[in-house]
Amino acid sequence: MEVNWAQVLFNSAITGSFYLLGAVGLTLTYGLSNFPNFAHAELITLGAFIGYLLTEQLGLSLPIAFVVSFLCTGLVGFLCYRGIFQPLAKRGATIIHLMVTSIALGFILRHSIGAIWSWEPVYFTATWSAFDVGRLRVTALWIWLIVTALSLALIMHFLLVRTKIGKAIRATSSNPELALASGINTDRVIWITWFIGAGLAAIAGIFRGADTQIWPMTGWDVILPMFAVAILGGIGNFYGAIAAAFIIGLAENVGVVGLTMLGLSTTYRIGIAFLILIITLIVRPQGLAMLFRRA
Amino acid sequence: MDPLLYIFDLIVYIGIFGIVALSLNLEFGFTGLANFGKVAFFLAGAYTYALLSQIGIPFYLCLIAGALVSAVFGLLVSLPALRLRADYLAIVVLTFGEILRLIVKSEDWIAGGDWGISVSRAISLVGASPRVNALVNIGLVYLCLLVCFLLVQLLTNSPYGRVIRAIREDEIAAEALGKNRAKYKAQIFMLGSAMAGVAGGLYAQYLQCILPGMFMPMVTFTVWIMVLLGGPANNKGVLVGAMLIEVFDRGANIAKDYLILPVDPSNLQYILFGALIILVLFYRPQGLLKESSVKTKALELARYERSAAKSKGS
Amino acid sequence: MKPIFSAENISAGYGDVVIVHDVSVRVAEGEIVAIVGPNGSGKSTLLKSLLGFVRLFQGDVFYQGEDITGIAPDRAVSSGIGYVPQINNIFPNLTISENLDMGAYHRKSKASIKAGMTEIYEMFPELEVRKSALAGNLSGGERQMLAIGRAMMAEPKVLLLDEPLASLSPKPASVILSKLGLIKENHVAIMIVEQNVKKALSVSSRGYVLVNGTCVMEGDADSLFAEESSQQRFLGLETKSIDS
Amino acid sequence: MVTERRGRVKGVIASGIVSRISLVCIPPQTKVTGRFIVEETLLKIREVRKHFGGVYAVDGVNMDVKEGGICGLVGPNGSGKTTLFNTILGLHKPDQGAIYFNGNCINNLAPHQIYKLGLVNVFQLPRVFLQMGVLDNMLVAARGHQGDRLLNSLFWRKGWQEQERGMIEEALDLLELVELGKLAFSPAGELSGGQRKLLELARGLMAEPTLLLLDEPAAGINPVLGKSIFQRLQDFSRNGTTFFIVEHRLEILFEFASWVYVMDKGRTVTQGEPQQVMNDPAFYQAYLGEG
Repeated sequence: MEVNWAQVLFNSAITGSFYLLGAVGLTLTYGLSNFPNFAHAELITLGAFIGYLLTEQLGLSLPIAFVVSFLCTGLVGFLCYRGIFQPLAKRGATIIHLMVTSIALGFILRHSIGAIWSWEPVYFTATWSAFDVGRLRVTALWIWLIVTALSLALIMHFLLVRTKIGKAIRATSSNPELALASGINTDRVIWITWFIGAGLAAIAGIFRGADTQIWPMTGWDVILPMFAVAILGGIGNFYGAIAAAFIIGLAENVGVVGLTMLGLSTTYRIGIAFLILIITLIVRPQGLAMLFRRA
Repeated sequence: MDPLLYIFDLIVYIGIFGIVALSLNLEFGFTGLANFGKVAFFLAGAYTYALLSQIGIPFYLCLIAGALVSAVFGLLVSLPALRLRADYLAIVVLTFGEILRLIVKSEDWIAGGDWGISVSRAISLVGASPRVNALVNIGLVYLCLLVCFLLVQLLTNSPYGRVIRAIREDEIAAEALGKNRAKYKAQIFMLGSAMAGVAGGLYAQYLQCILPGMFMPMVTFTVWIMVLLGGPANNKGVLVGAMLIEVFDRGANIAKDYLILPVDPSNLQYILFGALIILVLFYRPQGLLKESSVKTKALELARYERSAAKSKGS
Repeated sequence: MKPIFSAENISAGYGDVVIVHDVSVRVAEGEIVAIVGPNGSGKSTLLKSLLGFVRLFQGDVFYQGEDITGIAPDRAVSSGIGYVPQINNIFPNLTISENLDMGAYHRKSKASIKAGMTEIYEMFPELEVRKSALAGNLSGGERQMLAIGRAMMAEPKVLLLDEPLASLSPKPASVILSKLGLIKENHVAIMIVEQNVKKALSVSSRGYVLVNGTCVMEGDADSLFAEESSQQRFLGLETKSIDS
Repeated sequence: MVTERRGRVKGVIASGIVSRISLVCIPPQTKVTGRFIVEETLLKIREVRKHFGGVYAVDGVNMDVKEGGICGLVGPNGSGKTTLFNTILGLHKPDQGAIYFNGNCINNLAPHQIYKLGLVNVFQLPRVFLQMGVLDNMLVAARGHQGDRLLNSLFWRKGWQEQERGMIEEALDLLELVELGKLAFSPAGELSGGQRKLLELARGLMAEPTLLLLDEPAAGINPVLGKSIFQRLQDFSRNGTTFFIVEHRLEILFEFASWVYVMDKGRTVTQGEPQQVMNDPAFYQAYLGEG
């Protein structure tokens, strides 16, 4: 069997970009609030469906859908934290309770989405014609996905390094008590992080929807690799997450080639992320954090 | 449908999920292990039962084999995972469940993939009515439930139960008091998985057909609701929790046919489940029944002597 | 001298354990005051309780004549009370200049932040050399300088320092002390909690001695040491009735 | 066995002095035959170093804790005392050096293995099992409880129930000793901070240690009770238990300790009997700093 390695690399970039968009919020909120938000999956789904509502049902253009979905989903993310997780944590809930709560919240969101839009998969009607660049088969959507992910990574980088709020996010994540003692309103910093993280999840969701199809389980279908990204990158570590997203993207696509060669089902590609997750946790639970200490 | 049969069905479900809830209670309620992949062990038990019963092995051996296979899976997962923090353990076990479901789903040769596999009845009486069959099932399930309940009651009301609670409270302190926490956690994980395996076997034989779609993470979550609602570290409490949740589940299904709601009841049901759990964690994190303390004969005797001495003195 | 910052009859502790019993401390503008005593005496707890990091059971905190008891830490900082914790007093993942920037979080004008940073670099030239280095890579003395510099960025009128000399070798310790002298010149009131009694009192004008959560001595820095067997009293080894 | 355990505690309570040298606590590994066990070095610490992020918290420490009596360890904050204790306990692995307990090198042992040798710890901030009863807290610590094993707990209930009766009596006596007797059947979560410290101490004694490490036993409890605790510890020490204590209430520690180590910046700066240490300038230098 001949393998088109250029295509494999390109596909890895697509997968990695998608994981990056989805996992940034997961890892940042995990690092700041000290629990994994399983409902992040539903934020991805929600973003996709809001995008669907705007483009397909209301007939607006895709760029507007991105912006509005970013804001709406961001608001939902913020409200989840402000309304549920923060008061629970203040009441002394354990990390297990917070995890269960996030799953419960995920159920509420998922089935609300199911109630509003039905459980039948829906499609974005805009089609993206494929064209060949040398041996590569590409679509404009994939190019847009990669460009968006990379530019958002760049914007996030500038946000984290240059702006006051970005530095405050890093400061709070690195030493919350000192952040408070420096006059930083750490609550507000955490709220903003939840907002941005959820907003980015929405963008990932719309890309997913435009590329394939969406249903209420869309987010859940991709959340586990995103956990692998967050853990491999080091929890709360933005730069680690960039590296991890593309590493896992590459591993999955190379893995799929391997699976095909072995005659196994390609549905096992999710198992590759699982393998990386397990190995990371056993060998190096802090992930790649030491390589990217500036996060 | 025969209403009596419907109630029998409900009773069987309460029994089966009662066993799973007891096993999660052992892991989470008493030992503090966040097993977010309970369904994986339920699945392992169900598929083991199904595959073995197909080649004509008697049902009790199938049940035991299901428990053993689940226990082995539990051990395999626990070896790397138990050293981890609660959140990592949760993610790992949850993922493990998804992978296991993926395997039975995509490997048709194991158990029919998405089409599932049919399972023969454990005890088939010739010419018996559905009601009688349901009663037989109730007998079988509640026998298993009774054994499991007695097992966890004995275990948790013993010095062993004291040690696992100590590990839940502060594992460093327990370790410094000579308790090998890795060993205890692995034992509990195996035992809990074995119980979930038994429940899985019962489930398979009761439904007479199993599909990968029956083992979604939703199952795990339902069991978590039962435990958190009923009262972690209280064996009777989680059985109450299992009963309430199953009744609620049926109630919602019946209501679907009689009520006209703006929201599809099957969605509404899960929305309510989610809201319920959040409310419980907000307003009654200890559950309906609060944790039962360790009761050993020696302890009761000492307590009795103490109160006797007090009443004498006063 | 009228105190700019004072705490009256403070009792504080963790949970239901009272660690500090009825202690009063005051500091005036341009003055360094030392709170000394053996470990476990409640010095750090006292300091933390003034900023709201530790539960305050009883007592009042006054700043510039106003009662600020129970103020949130971030508000206390923006109103002019700088605080340098003993441990974890820098952001290890941020560069030196970013650390300083965070210290000036409530300052809006970019120009004034820049000016403030120049001032800090003038005071601690060691920091300017490495301003883009990650704070986590600094040596003990440099860390302490950065921690003080970060607190100074908020333009505090009162600076509370928790054991700035702990785990420093003699040379960086004396550097830090001389810098505190410079800060005092700029009309900042400094309250310093320290175990290294001799060093702390050498730069202070007054001192309080805490033993087992109560103030056993207070007075001029020079007179505290003058008394017979004062060394043993500092450690609580000799318990005489408290002079008032 | 049961009566012997009971006698140990009762003796302390009644007279304060128990003349018999108890062999109960000597772990099986130790050869007792033909060896006089008084004044042996119980804990040997040799050139131990432990660093965190480039800073040596413990920097080449040597100590010998002799059997019997109370050995004190003092020093200013951050001098490495708690790190040293945690290293002894197996919560940290030393970077260098060796720790011997009763002649066994315990560097690479897990905390639960170290407990089995007879070395037990009382934590500085009490790590009481809050959701459990006070008496249950004590019974977790009981040495050699048969019911701690999975199969025994299910199928040999009669055996350990009997064993437990003896343990409960001892636990109640110990609780009486720290003035918690009345609260034996209360949940530990209802105890105040000071009472939790006392429970932690009683739990340490319940483990029948050969050597008990105590990290600030008198902090956070009133001075009178603090002193009476040390009095009790001294009584226990006459009975074969050795104590190694970090304490900031120097006036209490110096009254009862037979030997004191002073640590500063990760090293031992001086050692000796309390009177010697009190006259040593190095001791004051550690605390008050060089001029």
